[in-house]
Amino acid sequence: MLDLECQGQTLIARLAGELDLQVADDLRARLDEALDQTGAANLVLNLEKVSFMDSSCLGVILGRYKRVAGNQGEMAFVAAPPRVRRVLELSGLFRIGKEFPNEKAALANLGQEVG
Amino acid sequence: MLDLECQGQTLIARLAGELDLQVADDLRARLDEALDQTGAANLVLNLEKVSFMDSSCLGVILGRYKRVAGNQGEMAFVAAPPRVRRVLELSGLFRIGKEFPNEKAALANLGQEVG
Amino acid sequence: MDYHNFLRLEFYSLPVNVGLARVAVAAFAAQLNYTVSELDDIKGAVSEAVSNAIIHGYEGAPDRLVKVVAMIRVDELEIIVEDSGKGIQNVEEVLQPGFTTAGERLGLGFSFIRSFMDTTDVQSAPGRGTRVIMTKRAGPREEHADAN
Amino acid sequence: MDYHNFLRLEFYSLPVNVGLARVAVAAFAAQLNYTVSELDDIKGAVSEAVSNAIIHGYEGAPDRLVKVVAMIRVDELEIIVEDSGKGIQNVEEVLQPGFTTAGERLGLGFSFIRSFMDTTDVQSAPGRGTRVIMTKRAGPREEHADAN
Ligand SMILES: Nc1ncnc2c1ncn2[C@@H]1O[C@H](COP(=O)(O)OP(=O)(O)O)[C@@H](O)[C@H]1O
Ligand SMILES: Nc1ncnc2c1ncn2[C@@H]1O[C@H](COP(=O)(O)OP(=O)(O)O)[C@@H](O)[C@H]1O
Repeated sequence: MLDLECQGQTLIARLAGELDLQVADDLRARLDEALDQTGAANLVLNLEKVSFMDSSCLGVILGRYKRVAGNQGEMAFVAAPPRVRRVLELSGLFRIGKEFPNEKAALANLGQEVG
Repeated sequence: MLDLECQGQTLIARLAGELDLQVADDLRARLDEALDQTGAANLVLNLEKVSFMDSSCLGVILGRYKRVAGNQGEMAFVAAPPRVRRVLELSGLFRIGKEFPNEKAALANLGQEVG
Repeated sequence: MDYHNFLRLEFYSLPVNVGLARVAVAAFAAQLNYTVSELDDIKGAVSEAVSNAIIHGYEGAPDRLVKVVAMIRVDELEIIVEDSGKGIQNVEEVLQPGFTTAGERLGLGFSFIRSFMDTTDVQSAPGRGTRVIMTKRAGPREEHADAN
Repeated sequence: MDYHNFLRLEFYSLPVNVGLARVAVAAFAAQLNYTVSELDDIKGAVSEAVSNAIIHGYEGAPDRLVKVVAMIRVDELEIIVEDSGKGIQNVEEVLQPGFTTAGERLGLGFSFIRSFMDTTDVQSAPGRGTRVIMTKRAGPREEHADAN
């Protein structure tokens, strides 16, 4: 469901599978733990492998955005499949982060060197 | 669910998908129609693309065997996936036809030239 | 000949069953002539309504029953998601986008359902439970739909 | 903490619903620690029992209700498939491999179910219906089974 990597000031979270109520609490806890441990300012969400997402996990994403933004960090979305784009658009969440085709572009834009 | 090809005296039936009660009547009708129209003596069942098979369709296979055998023809199984092998074994249906890794080997054994 | 089909599901109010309800209703709906994107909409609507029953209706209690009925009438699917949980005081209010009573939720579940489905009706009685009734029409059946 | 879950399905006695029952019960069973091959066994058992309810119990009538219950108790799955159709006169007799009352069937449905599941029990009353109760134990739950 979640693979994490930190590059400089940015935490890259690669999400996968069906993101619904069943995984929401775990997703929240693991993202918060990674943000705590790495002290990363920015959060890149790679959504390429996400097959389903509903409002329970969109809520988790908005919650992490608030945390990152409160710390003067930025959030970015990478490679959202059509279905996931649809719910990001419907929810207005695309407004809270820029969208990039791949992680490299997202990291470059967030002022990071690719490690 | 079914792709049919006739080579000389042999009808090749390439089965696909979930073979259960829902498709049993249709499978029976289409195999009988093809045997009628081609006058083929032998029947090769290519099972490579079958993802599920239960006793409803095994019954259809046994029925077609009786028809072919009553006409001095032979039946052969090709490329059965492990799950399908399991039910063919459990049902004893492997005894009514030889098994081959591919259509070419089956056709050669049934005395056919590969077209 | 008009095609009718009926499916009822009942399951414990566990988060793991949200995915189960999605899969079962989508497999049922696939009998109609929906596009992949329409089937995704149906999964999305089921997911929102069943999640609401678990989180809001039963407030996380794991062993209450969520009921889902799916009916096909010719080319229309009706889905009913029902709980006998705490119910809703003011249905008009909770239907507003952004209204939520639970932490870190978006208040968009009902908005999603309304986008995904053709019609949505929410019936609720405080202390008695909530029923969400949704319909979605499919394209006309293809000639060979039953032939496999 | 002992894990329990419960699923009830009810659907019309249509052949198209055999696959639906397989998919739903397999998705439910996947919560336990079964191998892929064990999940295939469970699909096979559900397919045989539901097909029997439709063909033999209801003799092909399309609008009768087939009921399936699946229960998880810790690491064991119990599945009950039930119809209120014509019932079985002599259960001992129909359990014999090769016994069938319908044309071009193998009479092996119950034999398959017995191979696929750990225990099988068939209860029937002529004119009242038939209930097939099956259980299958799964491997011990993994530590992280709930963490994803
Ligand atoms: N089944 C239900 N039982 C009780 N209250 C509900 C139910 N479904 C929704 N609600 C109420 O409606 C509100 C809005 O629901 P919704 O639009 O799905 O957003 P969210 O789930 O994000 O809060 C919920 O916060 C809750 O107060
Ligand atoms: N649900 C049922 N209702 C009535 N009779 C049944 C039912 N299930 C099985 N039977 C009887 O038991 C026989 C054997 O069943 P089974 O072993 O599944 O083989 P088959 O379905 O190939 O006949 C059937 O032919 C039928 O007479």
